[in-house]
Amino acid sequence: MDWVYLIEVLVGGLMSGVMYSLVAIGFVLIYKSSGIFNFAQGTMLLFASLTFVKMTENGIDFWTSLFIAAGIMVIFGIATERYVIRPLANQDLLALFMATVGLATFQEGFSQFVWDSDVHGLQMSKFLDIGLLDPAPIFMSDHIPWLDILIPKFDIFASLVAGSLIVVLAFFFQKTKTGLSLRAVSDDHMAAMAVGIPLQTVWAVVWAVTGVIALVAGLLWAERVSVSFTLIEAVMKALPVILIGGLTSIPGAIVGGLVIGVGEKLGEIYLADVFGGQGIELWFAYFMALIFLIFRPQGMFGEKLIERV
Amino acid sequence: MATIPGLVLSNKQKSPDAVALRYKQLGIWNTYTWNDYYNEVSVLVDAYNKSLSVSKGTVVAVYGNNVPKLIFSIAAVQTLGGIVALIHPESTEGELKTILNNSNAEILIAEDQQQVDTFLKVESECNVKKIVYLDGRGMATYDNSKLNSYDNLVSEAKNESIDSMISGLSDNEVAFYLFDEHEDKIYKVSHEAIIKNSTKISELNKLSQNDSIVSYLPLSIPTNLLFTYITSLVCGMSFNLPESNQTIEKDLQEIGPSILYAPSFVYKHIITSISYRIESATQSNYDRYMNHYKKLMNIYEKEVSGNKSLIDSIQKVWVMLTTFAPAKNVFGLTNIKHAFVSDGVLSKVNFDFFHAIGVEIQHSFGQAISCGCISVQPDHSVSSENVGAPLSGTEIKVNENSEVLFKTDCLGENLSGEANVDNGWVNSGYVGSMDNSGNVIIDGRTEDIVTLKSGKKFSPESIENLVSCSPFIKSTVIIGENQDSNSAIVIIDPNSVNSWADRKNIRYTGYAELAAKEEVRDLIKDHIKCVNETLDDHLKVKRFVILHRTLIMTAGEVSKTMEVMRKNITTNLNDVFSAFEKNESKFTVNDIDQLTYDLKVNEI
Amino acid sequence: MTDILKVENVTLTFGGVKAITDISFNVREGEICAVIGPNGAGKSSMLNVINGVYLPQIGTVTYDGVERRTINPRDAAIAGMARTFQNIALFQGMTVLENIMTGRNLFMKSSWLEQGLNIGRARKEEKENRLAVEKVIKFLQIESIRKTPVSKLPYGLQKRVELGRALVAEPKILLLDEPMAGMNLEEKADMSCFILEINKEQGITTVMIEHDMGVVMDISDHVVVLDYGKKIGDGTPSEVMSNQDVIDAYLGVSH
Amino acid sequence: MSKSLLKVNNIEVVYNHVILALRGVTLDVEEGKVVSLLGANGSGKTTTLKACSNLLHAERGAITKGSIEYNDNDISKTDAYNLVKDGVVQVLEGRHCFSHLTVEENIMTGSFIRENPKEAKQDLERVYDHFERIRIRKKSLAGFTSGGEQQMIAMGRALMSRPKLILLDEPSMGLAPQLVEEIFAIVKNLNKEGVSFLIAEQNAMVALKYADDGYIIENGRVILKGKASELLERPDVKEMYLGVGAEGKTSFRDIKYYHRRKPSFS
Amino acid sequence: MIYRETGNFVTNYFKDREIFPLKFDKIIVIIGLLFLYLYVPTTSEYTLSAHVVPILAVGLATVGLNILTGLTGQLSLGTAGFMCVGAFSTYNLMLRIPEDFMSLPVALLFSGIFAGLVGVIFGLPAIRIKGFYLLVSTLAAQYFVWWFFNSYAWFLNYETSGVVAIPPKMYDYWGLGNLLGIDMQGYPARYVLALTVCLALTYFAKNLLRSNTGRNFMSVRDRDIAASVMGISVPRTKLLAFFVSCFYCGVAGGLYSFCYIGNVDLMIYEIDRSFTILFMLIIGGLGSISGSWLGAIFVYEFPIVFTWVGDTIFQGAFNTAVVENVSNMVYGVFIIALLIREPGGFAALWATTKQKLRMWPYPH
Repeated sequence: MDWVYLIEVLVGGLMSGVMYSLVAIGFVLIYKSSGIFNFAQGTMLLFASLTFVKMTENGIDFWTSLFIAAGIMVIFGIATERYVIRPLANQDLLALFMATVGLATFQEGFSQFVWDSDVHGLQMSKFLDIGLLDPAPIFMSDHIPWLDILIPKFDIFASLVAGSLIVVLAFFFQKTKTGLSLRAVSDDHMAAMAVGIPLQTVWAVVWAVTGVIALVAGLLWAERVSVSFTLIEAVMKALPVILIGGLTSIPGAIVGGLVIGVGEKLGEIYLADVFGGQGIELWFAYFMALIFLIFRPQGMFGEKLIERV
Repeated sequence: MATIPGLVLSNKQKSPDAVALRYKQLGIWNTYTWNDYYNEVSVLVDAYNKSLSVSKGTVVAVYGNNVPKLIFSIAAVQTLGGIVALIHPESTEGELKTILNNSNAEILIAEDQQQVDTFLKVESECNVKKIVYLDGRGMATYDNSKLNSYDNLVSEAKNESIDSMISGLSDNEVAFYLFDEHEDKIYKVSHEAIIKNSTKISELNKLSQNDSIVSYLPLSIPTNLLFTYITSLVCGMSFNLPESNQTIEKDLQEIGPSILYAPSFVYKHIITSISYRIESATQSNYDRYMNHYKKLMNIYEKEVSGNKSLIDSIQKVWVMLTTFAPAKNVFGLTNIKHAFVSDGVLSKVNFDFFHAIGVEIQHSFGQAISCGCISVQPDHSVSSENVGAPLSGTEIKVNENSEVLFKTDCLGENLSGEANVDNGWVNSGYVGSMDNSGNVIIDGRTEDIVTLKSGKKFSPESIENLVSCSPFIKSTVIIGENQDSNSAIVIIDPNSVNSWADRKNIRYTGYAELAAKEEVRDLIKDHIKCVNETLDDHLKVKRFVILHRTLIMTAGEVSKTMEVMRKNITTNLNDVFSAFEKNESKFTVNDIDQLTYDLKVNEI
Repeated sequence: MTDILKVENVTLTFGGVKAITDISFNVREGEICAVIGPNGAGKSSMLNVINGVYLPQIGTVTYDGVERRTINPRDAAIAGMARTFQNIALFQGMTVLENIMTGRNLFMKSSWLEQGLNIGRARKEEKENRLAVEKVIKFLQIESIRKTPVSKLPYGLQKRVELGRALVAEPKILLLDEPMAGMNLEEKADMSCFILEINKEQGITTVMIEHDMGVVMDISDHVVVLDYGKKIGDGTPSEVMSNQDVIDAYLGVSH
Repeated sequence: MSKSLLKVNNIEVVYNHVILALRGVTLDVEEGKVVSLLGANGSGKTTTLKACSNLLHAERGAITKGSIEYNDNDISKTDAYNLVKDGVVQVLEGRHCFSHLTVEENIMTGSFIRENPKEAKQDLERVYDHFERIRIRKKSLAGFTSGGEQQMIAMGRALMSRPKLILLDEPSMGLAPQLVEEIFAIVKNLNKEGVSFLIAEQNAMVALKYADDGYIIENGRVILKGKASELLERPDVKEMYLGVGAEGKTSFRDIKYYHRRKPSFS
Repeated sequence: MIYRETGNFVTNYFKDREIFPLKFDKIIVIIGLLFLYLYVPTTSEYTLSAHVVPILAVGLATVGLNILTGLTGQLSLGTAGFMCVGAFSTYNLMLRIPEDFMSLPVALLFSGIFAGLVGVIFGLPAIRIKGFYLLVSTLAAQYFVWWFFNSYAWFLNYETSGVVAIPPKMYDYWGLGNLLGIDMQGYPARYVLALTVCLALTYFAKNLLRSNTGRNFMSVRDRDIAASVMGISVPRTKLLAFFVSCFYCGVAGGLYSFCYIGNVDLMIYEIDRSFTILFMLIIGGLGSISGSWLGAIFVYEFPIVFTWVGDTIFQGAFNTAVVENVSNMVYGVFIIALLIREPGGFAALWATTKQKLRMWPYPH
């Protein structure tokens, strides 16, 4: 067995897992704070990256575009809270889920209506020439000499972004007053309101933050699979990730992403022949999640539900 | 063969498969054909004969709501020659004792535990030998040798032909003992009398087998007995019994009867309910309703005066379709052909309203002694004042004291034998007059006549009736005896006044506070002012007080048919009366609930 | 009288926290047994152990002569246990009639195919079971709300419907979890009357959790007192009322 | 007569645009008073309280008629956050503690509206002084505390915003009789410090014992109001809410199934 | 103001369970049936092929999804996958079994059963997994099925393009066409087949809904613990719901391929279709059979009407992309607005309107 190859596959899997995690974090953030299973996470990615791409295509420079796109996502997040979530407060979870399905549909139509339905390439390398990274095509593969394993620099960059996001979020949750109120809100909406925590402001913050996370994730994803409708489908993979991770846990989102990323790569290499067909990655992640959930229905870090009757 | 069992038999022979009785139970309308009816009765005859030894002349008290078992029992007892004494299911112990003892009842047929319990409290003071209960719920542990379960009696009985027994009955035998709540007297009524009376009504109104009637009041109310039970037997029409007290509205709607009989309070209730509903509707719907209401009444006036135009007719169809047909549908009035009112008259506003929406109200008048009816308005009558012309075979006249006297071939007899019959003329106990076309106008009870200080006399009931016509007023008591002018105790209707107050955004807590509100006072004041305009000077209501509570049936303040019982009110609310006498503007009432309330007298 | 239900040394923990510690008690056939104690005393958990919603870590439940470590709720239902819940667990999307009809599901033997085609047995069953349901509706005097969605009913009536749903299953033993919580006096009177009738006239053994001491003292034959997962009293109402442990832990100043 | 702190004027509340929960509720809380609102479940107590603290919309409820005044300002449109700032705070029925937060964190959430963290620390001590029982458990997760402790946490949490008026919903629910007395004793203490209370309760006996004024609500309507001491003496209240009839207490064993049937159309 | 309940009473429990208790309704239903069977087939080929038949197919799938999601509360995103199973089984049954034994209606029945069995397999996890976690299972079904039929060319009779046209002889079930002299491949005949299947299955669903099975479904949806305490087997009920639901989807897939487009095409059973059907369900109203049909009509017809408006009023200003995007936006807005105002969807709107009309102008 080719160990180097295996490690390479594993590392590759881990890296693509990071990509899943990036999407999953947004999911978890919203679910944790409001119990909403946000199906629109994928379209948020599409909308964010499409907005960004269209601006750069029209000659606006990278940082300005990034800034404006982030602003638009914040506004979008706040608007979503105001016009979709707030009127639906305290509906049952299925209704809220369906509302996000509606939101996703709307966003899908809206982003392609405002911009267009074409496929756009995104080459961040064109824009990013910060000294930290090599000026040359930075997101291309390279050798790390001491192990002779091929790791795309892009993936390292993505992992760094994901890592710093998590550190920031963790600090935010545990150490700030808003963080405490957020935890309170996720525990019990009604009680949070009763003690004077402005629920709607908290939610608006969460949706805005999620919007920005979606932009970051969207750009990184777009670099890999281009900006188009397919982005939404690619992001569907984040579903098994969060479900394995357990819906309410940010570490869960990370670990889930890595598990799926690695598992998928391994599956493709070792199981594709068994099934006598190519492209099992289409469904393999779902099956992994399914088998995992059968043994642990609440996911890896999910809270075990004791049903009080 | 005109006896009650005889009618069952003849209906069975004529149309055995026609529907005789429907009873909503367990969610569906259980149907009995005349054939079933007959069979049930014949089994019961055997059971009552064997186990209770009911025989000719045995007095059987029937105490309960209308359920089939009770209905069958009536015919069965009478087949055996027994006499049925009807008792209201909500009768108190005292009332029950009086009726049982005065009628010398030997057997009691009680509906369920409630009736049995009431009886057991007075058991030792009565001569009742056996009790049959129709529903054994809650009584498994009762240990009383007098108690018999209906179901047990029936299971041991045989179904044998009772044709010969029925044909052996004589129609001038006593069929019922009827209790008159107002007079506190019992009257005996023969088969012949009550059936003849009913035949008159059904012939006058052309009632037939295809009609249907819902009976939701106990048969112990004499007029109800006549109009629903006897008439359904006479015509062979279906007699429908609702499921429970809470479901009457729905049940009435489901059956959609063609004949409605009710005391006036039920009609008032319908008016109030409509008003209550519309008061809580949106403003635009409310305005439109009011608008349509005016239009409808306008058209009706034209209709009465005979100059309705085509446009009016079209408009009426529109108004009915959009506004009033739904109300008729909700209350199950859509199919009504005849709506009989007993005990007094509806006020003109309400009378006209019902006629305008196509519910033909027909006033009637009668008491236990006259088998429930001596006069009834014909179809399409337009006058709300009279109670119709005398039935055939009946004569009515008014004597010099305005007392209404009548002569009828369907007369009951006072059980205690006191004669209030003079030369064939019976004093009805009411005062009134006759109009030009020979219709009777009833003003009120003779005993209630009020004499003002000025010496003028009048009957308070007619004024009470006028004042109460507002949907906001549940009932009124007029006081005037020995005073300069009339005063009124007004009891507001909680439902409609609540929704009215909510519409007006009035702050209040509870009935007592609502009744004391200035806005409510003004509302009532305005209404009384309007009423006063139609009254002669000496009859005008000059002062009124809004009572802090509704009248209580168990305290005897209203009768079983929601009529004001003046005597008991006078004792219970003595403080109000004396306040009027002493001309106080503010006073305190020591009420029967041992609490005190401050009330205000309002001048008009 | 024989013991229809024996709870022996039951211990139940949730994630390391003990909800019930070593509790034993017996319920005799035909009695009304009340379980009282403060919130969190483990009363509801006890009921959940009895009918198999929770599995105890230690201990057994003997019901109807059969000793069981574990039982699942469905088997408990088949064995003749029916129950109501503390926080009404009616099927909110259904009408009163439909809710009570679900209580008859064990009596429905026709297959879903027959039901879908609405033929033969399915039709007949629907009719027969409807009759049983209607009798319960009449018993509980809820005729007028038969076709109302339960979500539109006031609390007191919902409680009554839930009792109906349990009763219609023709159980041998009825487990009632706070049947009178949140009711006014009149509603409590209704409910106690129904419970007594069910117990005395239909002979159904009743285990009831209740807070209202007045009701418990009046209608129960046997009282078990729990406090923080432990049993501190067991006996007739008057015995329990005079038990010093019970007064100290639960009642406070004696009433 | 002291100043009226909270005035509820004839409010009507509708849930989900259709279900009428309150139809004309009117009540007053005077400054420095304890007011009890009595009624069965579903009669509208909780809805009234939530209307006052503006938590209704979270359950798809809305005030469709009437107004609520606090310190003479209409607050029916003020959101819960600003109400807490103004000094109106609600303690929810069933406590609603944040079960994944520690006891102390729970209490600290109540200081969200407070600007000065130092003051909040002092207030925390004050809360522990009132509720000695929870001081010793401050590090444990609120989810693992008992019903009585949770009630105290919820009340302590509310105190952190230095309220003038506390809306207390069903404090006695599910508590042992002796704990109920303890909770109400604390209410009385707080009241002495100047906090007014509007308490929704089913347990009429306790609620009236500790209150100044009482309101009785049935089917979404206030049907009776009065001084608590007077209400306690009223025969109808005694019979309907305290279970003491004219002939003394009637046993539940003697009640007949037909006692509630009423004649039609009356 | 239209409905009149007065005089409408039931004398036995059968009558109380009737789907259309009011006489007025019964008359409307009879008129509706006559219209559907006698008038609609005579309309143009275009009307049938572009509007009516496809609505019947997707509407049936919506009813299927409704049984699973609306009635039993199990969220599914695999509808198109189950339709795909139905379409491919129908084709293969017709292709591989001698025509003496097989004809389209029978093939539809069996492919429904196949789809149902596939549904049960993917429903098995529902025994342990609840709520959103179950999405994984139905998504797995969707992607796996699609991949499966894509990977094994045998199912498409080795047609490499991924699309296979349906040979005309497959429509001639039992030689019925020759017998009656009707072109069985023509849209009128296809329509009548689809209509009959849909009506029969709608009736079946309605019966289930008002029987013990339906109540079991709903009890599992509303409160599964209470259901199990009542003695309802929750796993069995969930699996049955999966079977019945997927049966409907399978038959709908067969109808879609055979009666509507006339070929078996893998591309039309992608996940988008699952979503479209979910939209139909949400907009129509969860838990209501008639709502499913309303939702299907709305979602299917909207782009067509929108295009028509564009063509006639704006001279064809809207290209396909615009129509698609605008449709998506409209669906989104409708879903959100309905959830906010009337979570029961069109069905509930219809019910409240009916109720209001009945009582109007009285509020209650």
